Amino acid sequence: MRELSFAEALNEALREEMRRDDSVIIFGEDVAKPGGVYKVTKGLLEEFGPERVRDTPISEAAIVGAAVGAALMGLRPVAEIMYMDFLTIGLDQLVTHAAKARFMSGGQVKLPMVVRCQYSLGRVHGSQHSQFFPSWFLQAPGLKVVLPGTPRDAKGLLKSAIRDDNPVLFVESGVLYHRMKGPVPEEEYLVPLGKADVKRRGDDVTVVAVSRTVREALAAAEKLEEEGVSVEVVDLMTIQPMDKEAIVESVKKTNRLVIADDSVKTGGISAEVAAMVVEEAFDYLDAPPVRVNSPTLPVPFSPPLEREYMVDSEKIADAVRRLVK
Amino acid sequence: MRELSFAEALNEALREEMRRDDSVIIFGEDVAKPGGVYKVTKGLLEEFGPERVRDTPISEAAIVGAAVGAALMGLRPVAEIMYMDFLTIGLDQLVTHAAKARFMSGGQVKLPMVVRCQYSLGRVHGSQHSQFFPSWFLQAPGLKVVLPGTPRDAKGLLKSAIRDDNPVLFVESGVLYHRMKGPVPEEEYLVPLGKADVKRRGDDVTVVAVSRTVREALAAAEKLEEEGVSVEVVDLMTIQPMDKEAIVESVKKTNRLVIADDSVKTGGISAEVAAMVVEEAFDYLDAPPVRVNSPTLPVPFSPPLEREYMVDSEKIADAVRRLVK
Amino acid sequence: MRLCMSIEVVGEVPVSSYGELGLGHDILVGMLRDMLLIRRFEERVERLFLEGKLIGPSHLYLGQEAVAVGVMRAIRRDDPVVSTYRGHGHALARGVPPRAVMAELFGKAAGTCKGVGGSMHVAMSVEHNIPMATAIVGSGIPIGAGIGLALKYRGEDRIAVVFFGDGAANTGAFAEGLNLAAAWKLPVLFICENNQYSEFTPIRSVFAGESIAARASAYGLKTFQAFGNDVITVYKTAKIASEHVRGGGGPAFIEFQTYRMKGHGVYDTAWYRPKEEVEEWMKREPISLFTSKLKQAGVIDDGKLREIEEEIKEIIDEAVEEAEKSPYLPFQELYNLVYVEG
Amino acid sequence: MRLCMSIEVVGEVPVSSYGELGLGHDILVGMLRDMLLIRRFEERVERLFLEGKLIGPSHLYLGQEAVAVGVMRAIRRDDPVVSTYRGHGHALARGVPPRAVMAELFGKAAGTCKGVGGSMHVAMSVEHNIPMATAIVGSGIPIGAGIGLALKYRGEDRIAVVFFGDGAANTGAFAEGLNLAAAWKLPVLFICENNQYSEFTPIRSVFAGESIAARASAYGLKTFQAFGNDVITVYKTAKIASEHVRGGGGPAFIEFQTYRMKGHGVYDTAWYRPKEEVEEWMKREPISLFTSKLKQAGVIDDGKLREIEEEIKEIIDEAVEEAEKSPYLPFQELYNLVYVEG
Ligand SMILES: Cc1ncc(C[n+]2csc(CCOP(=O)(O)OP(=O)(O)O)c2C)c(N)n1
Ligand SMILES: Cc1ncc(C[n+]2csc(CCOP(=O)(O)OP(=O)(O)O)c2C)c(N)n1
Ligand SMILES: [Mg+2]
Ligand SMILES: [Mg+2]
Repeated sequence: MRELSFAEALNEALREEMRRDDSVIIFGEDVAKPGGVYKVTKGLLEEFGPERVRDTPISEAAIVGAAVGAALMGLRPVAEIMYMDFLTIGLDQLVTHAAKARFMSGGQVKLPMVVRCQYSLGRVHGSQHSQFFPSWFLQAPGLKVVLPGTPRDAKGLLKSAIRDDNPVLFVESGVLYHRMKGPVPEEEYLVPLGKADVKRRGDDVTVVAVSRTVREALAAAEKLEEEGVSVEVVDLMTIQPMDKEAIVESVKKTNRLVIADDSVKTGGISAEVAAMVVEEAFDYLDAPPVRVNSPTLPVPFSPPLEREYMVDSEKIADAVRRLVK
Repeated sequence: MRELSFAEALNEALREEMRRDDSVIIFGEDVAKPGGVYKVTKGLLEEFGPERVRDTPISEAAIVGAAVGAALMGLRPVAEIMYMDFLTIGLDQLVTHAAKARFMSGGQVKLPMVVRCQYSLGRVHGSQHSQFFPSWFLQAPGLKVVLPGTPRDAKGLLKSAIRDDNPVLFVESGVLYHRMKGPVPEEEYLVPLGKADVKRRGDDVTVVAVSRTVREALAAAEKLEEEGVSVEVVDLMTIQPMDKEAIVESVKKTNRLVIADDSVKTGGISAEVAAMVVEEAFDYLDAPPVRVNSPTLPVPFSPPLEREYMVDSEKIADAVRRLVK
Repeated sequence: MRLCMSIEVVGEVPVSSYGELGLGHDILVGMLRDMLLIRRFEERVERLFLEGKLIGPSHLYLGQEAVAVGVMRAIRRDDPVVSTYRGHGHALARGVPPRAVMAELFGKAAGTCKGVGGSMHVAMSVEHNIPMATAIVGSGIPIGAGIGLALKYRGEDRIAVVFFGDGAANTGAFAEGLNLAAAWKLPVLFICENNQYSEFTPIRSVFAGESIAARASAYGLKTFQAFGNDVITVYKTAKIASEHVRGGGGPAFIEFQTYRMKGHGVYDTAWYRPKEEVEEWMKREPISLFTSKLKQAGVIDDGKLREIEEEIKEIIDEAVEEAEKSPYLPFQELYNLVYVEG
Repeated sequence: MRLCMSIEVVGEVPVSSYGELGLGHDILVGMLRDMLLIRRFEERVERLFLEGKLIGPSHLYLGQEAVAVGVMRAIRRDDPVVSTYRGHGHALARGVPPRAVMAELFGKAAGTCKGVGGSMHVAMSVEHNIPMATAIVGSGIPIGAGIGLALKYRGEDRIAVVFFGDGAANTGAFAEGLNLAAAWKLPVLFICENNQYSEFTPIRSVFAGESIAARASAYGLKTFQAFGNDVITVYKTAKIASEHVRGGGGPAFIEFQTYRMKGHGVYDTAWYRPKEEVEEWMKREPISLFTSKLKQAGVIDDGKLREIEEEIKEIIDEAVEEAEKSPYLPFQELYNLVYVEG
């Protein structure tokens, strides 16, 4: 199968959906003529014109708010927030409006909108450009929250997100954009929201991963196989709604759980996964779930410090080793 | 001992700290002449004058940002955000600036600031005025996050927060302001940040609660005592940094844990507590920790629906009953 | 350098010009009736709150009736409107049935939002082209820009109309939303109801610069100012502004001067306002102002007025009665309101 | 109605007036030297990036040297400054040692922020009264207001000085921060470096209204406009504006017209800019502009220039050398940087 980079796969998803449905429009900072700072929207202005692909002013509240308004009128806006950090500025619109409009209207309205953003952990961007806080949105029912870990999933999930009638927050790993390539089918396909994916089968330990850590988990599994440990890797892909069944099913088989994600440890995605698994499968657990996260610190700039800060395959493998010992 | 309402206790804390230290100043929407929409800052303008007690424009980013700036210069601003919901608008300043300034400057600066806000769950304010999301800030190291559950603690914790050299987010329960009275010592005292408080001793089950649910947990414990179940109630008071030792110690004694908080269930405070306890005391647990939260829904306005939505003593008692059965 | 911006001030329309605006007697009486409906409705709501039959926050529209009615009559019924937590008046002026509004305040399933929204979102009615009523000050402004974007993209001749207060002019959302609308020349009409106060704080004490209108103008919008307590002046201004927008001229902004008759919410006594200020404004209170003008013009007399009052009383009595006896939504139904399925 | 605001445009200062401004030869040469230090420093940084010795984002100050140097010379050394991610120039103009700046870019413990901040926060130096350098566009503006609040409250005669770009003028933080500063008459000088682009987007294409200066004026600030590539014009404008602020006149705002010589960040080739535009601006590039003026005035000659260049080269060589060989902070130390203990 042909290989595409993460960014190329996302670009294809946008392009296909825009061809398919003229209610899909795109806007964000530097997305049109420049094609996006990371080239995810490259060529879209040329193909779809300035009415459908728009550069916005630096105004994240307006970007997300305009997506809310456009979605209320039946368009399918895909708004880009350049770094997840800047999402805080549009958060009132995302959490207090997009997530709640349907509910508080008694079900009258729907908001088929996507907010895309990326986090730059791993790209030595320092404390204010590397934040990763998808777990916040577990507290914002009404949103779907999607985090692809491979180019194939990125494309299929983004297409599904655009077709979904609910507001979707789509969080990409910036470090993967051009550094990860992977097989992507030529023919059209969708990857469903709300479903986890078992990326590797195994018997001894379940490793739940999401976004950038999926690749790390798979690398860890590879290493561990040589050591005689069989690891099952479950890629969450959507964290809200979360595919509890897939996780619990895997844990019931392996009886051991490691959760690896790029959040800082306290209150991260892994906290919810651990709490949920303990609720649903306590008696199946041979040991407490282990969370592999960044330490509860802001992100340091200094390249070696950032590297040490991050979850990697070695840290995941270590956690697994301790668990099976 | 004399009894004060929650709002009165907070007012006293502000007043005492302003008398003690002229670097304490207050600003927020309607806090000066009106004395705050919930009267927490009543009389402060009259006592301390318009330079120290200021009404702001409706501009939460400016309010929190101005606190950051003032704190950088060594003042001890106490900024009020009227409803926790509006904190999203000032969140870039709180999370990306206040929480990280010290770290990213290599430890050069400190930010002795407090951001006070209240959540109105229980006051039939609907989806956009009832949000409670303190668990977000577990992902924002650099902040301390404090949630008092009684008038006594409210006063002592607020005084400590004002004296602390770190940025503190201080979250109050609006429904308690005038509906909860409690003993408050006349003489000066502080309640330390970062420490939990065992509000009631018991042997069979630990109930961890925070903010409004502390009262509910205590009411549940009372009822359960009549049923022969002995409940220990641990009030978190500070969720960041979290007093793991106190929680774990209690669980090691009771071997059973219920966590009750006003977050919606997924990704709430209780998720972190559950995950942490499982990590630290797995072998002591006779049963999986039970989370008692609001369902993962936005807050409905309709009074009976809001009531049903909320954690109460009956729901906590039920969880305990199921656990000891 | 002196930099000059033009702000169009629309003067108070004399009774003698009503004809030129194409406003026949029926329409004029209809406008008075709409204003009276809001007035009596809000008075009843206030009473229900003080009696403890209604609870929660509620922001009455008393004193600002001329703005909602004048604007709604000037725009088209299919122009989407963004309302606020002070939305009872917007909803009623738009034709949302009083019974649906009242039921929402009671938190009942028959309400506009099934009782899930409450007073602050009661105006949300897709059927009446009010897809949003926000309780967050200023946040409707970028949303309105987004609605305008959709209308422009679809090549429709509808325009978006966004209501908000003076306090909103200090928010970042105001600035970002106005800039976006103007930079993209979106068909949006922004209506600022400057009732002089943001909650308990006089706007002047927390506002810098010449005026709200001047700010809007600096963001590149075609800007108007007018007296908001005279319904026909409101109508005329909104008509001119909406024609500018509908004609493709880009967004427009109107600052209406008006006044809250009561406190910010039902429990607020408005103790912080100077007595003279209140008296001065009460002299120009919109309903007596318009009634006397209509009488002067011979459009209405006391008999007709009584008739209208009776009709309105009946409507409101019925709305309250129905709301009181109608059921709440079953809790389980809430789970169906969060996501669109499928 | 025509509403007029006054914006003070400060014209380019002719060489013949340098004396009137009290600028002796030493000062003038010192200003050129500071500009050259920034220029050569940034050129070296660019090279280090292209060689792969430095990584991460980096926003060079090439072409804007006159703004930092002119402003820093006009204000007092104890006036607190808020800088941005484009802060190398602000730091150097303020006197932060080049070795500390360079070490920070290398992520080393000897850097201004111990290597924890990086290029985007390198200007943070409490010792040099730069307590904040933010990487979030616009966010320094409310922070600057807060600094001004503290200075005013303490009755100090210092003023806060906030730098930001043209793109910041579209943010909500800009609006909220300016309004607060003006409503409270805070001693803050806002410096907008309008280099015509926000990343790859020309500001004019996403900005509505007359000008950035006009917006500031609508928020009630005393406002100035001037050419930002002429360091003495910058100096004079900042002097007038800072005196206004220091004298208790409330906040002031200056929009300087300037231009980035290179791309937004080190890897950006700036392909999106019209060639003619670039050429036009390069004719008025700040260092050759000032050098030729100083030569014309007989203040400097090629010999002196060479001397300065050599001194600077040595400083930068040393800074790079030291930075390269100095150690990183041990990871464990990070835990001590999050909270103040005790
Ligand atoms: C962002 C935000 N901040 C604060 C509030 C609390 N609040 C509700 S109404 C109000 C005053 C708004 O004043 P104005 O915009 O003039 O509208 P009015 O109430 O006078 O109609 C405030 C501060 C809010 N709802 N949203
Ligand atoms: C709130 C926010 N949005 C987006 C960005 C990404 N970004 C970094 S610099 C920049 C352009 C800023 O332009 P301008 O304000 O003109 O400053 P300049 O870079 O030209 O100095 C953008 C969009 C950011 N850092 N912060
Ligand atoms: Mg108002
Ligand atoms: Mg720029």
